[in-house]
Amino acid sequence: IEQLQMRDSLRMYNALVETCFKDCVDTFRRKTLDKQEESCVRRCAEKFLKHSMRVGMRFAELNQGVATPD
Amino acid sequence: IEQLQMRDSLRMYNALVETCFKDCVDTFRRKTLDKQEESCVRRCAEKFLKHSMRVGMRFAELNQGVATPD
Amino acid sequence: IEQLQMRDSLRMYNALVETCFKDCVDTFRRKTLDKQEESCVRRCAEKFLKHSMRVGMRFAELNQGVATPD
Amino acid sequence: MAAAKDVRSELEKEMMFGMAEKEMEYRVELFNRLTHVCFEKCIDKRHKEGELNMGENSCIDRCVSKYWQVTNIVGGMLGTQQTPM
Amino acid sequence: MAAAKDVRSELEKEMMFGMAEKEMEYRVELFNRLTHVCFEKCIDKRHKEGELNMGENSCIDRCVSKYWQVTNIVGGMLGTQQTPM
Amino acid sequence: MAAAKDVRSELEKEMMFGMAEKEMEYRVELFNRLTHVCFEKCIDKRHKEGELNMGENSCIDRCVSKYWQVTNIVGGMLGTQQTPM
Repeated sequence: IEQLQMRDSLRMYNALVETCFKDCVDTFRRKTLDKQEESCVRRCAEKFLKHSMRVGMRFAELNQGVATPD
Repeated sequence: IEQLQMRDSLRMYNALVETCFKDCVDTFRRKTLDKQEESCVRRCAEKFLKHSMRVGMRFAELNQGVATPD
Repeated sequence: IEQLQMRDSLRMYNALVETCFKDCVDTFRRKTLDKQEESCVRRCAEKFLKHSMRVGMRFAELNQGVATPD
Repeated sequence: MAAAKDVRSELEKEMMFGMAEKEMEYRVELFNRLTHVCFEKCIDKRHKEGELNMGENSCIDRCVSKYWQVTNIVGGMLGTQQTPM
Repeated sequence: MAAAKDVRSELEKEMMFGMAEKEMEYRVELFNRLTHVCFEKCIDKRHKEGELNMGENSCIDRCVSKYWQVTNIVGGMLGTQQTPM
Repeated sequence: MAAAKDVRSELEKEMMFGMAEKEMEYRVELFNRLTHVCFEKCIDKRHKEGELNMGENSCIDRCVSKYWQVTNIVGGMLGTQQTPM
């Protein structure tokens, strides 16, 4: 199970990189990120982490059968 | 091999849920599915299962080299 | 690690087939590929292999910390 | 006799462990797909800020809840008695 | 002598078993991708009915058949003698 | 004493081997995703030729380089000291 969690976190890392790369990088005229792309990546990664923590919390609640109003 | 099949069926289940969720749910103003979304999900799941059975049959025929006219 | 590489090459094969099928085949009026679809698939597969070799080379350089000018 | 029983219970333990592992793998995959889908459905791709705004937060909650319902509906259709978890 | 031979055949068995497992995994993945792609290419996303109509059914058959051909073409280009299965 | 030490070093070896395997799996997955994304971003989907043209080749190089940078930025944010590889 520990191995699964580790594999999971590595996969999450890969998924985060792919998602933020796709969302933020679209031009290939230079081989380094420009300022705008870099800050987009940082904000995207931040949001991805917060998002996945929130999903994790809601998911855990549902797993435990906690009912919440609409 | 049994383990593979079991893993496969769990993956299929996950794939079905993802596909039908994507096709049928697009608004997030409420936290429960409305009637229309729910019946879309049911029809989608039914079709997905029939589809994947049909794919499985055709796939098995090709594996066994059964030739069929166009 | 050998097993991983083998699994990797099988996965690559599957990814190649899926990519080139998606890019080249869009009509289903017949059950065999027409000439145009077939040559599209061949060119696509060639490009995919060359592409993935190039990615592999660049990736290896970055792994070894080889700096290259822009 | 005792030995045979031991072997059987060993096997059972292994099978149950194997099933628990599959179950775990299934949950992990479910969580990953859910995370991915709700990110796509709820988060503005331009990423103008590093914070989730209120609209995004409530969209996430509803997205998880609806996804959960879909797993239950599909689970019911496949004739599994248990809830998907 | 006999022992060394035994070890070798044990190893061979294991390797063949390992390859059979990979082969199996490959087929499973092929089937999953094929199912996914043909669902996308053939099935109307609005899901107005729970049945596949005639057009969808024949689209599925042709989609599987064409996908199969693509695996054969690619297999040939990669210089594998065997058919992909 | 010596035996306990042996067991410990055995365990350590196994753990390191396990981690090396995960690391390897991670690299393989990274490579696969990278290959897929850059193919999508750089290669013309009409596939009129079997060769990569100059524009595609330099796009690939830059795509790999930028993807690499993104893994480094994210790695830094997650507080891992090492480079992603």
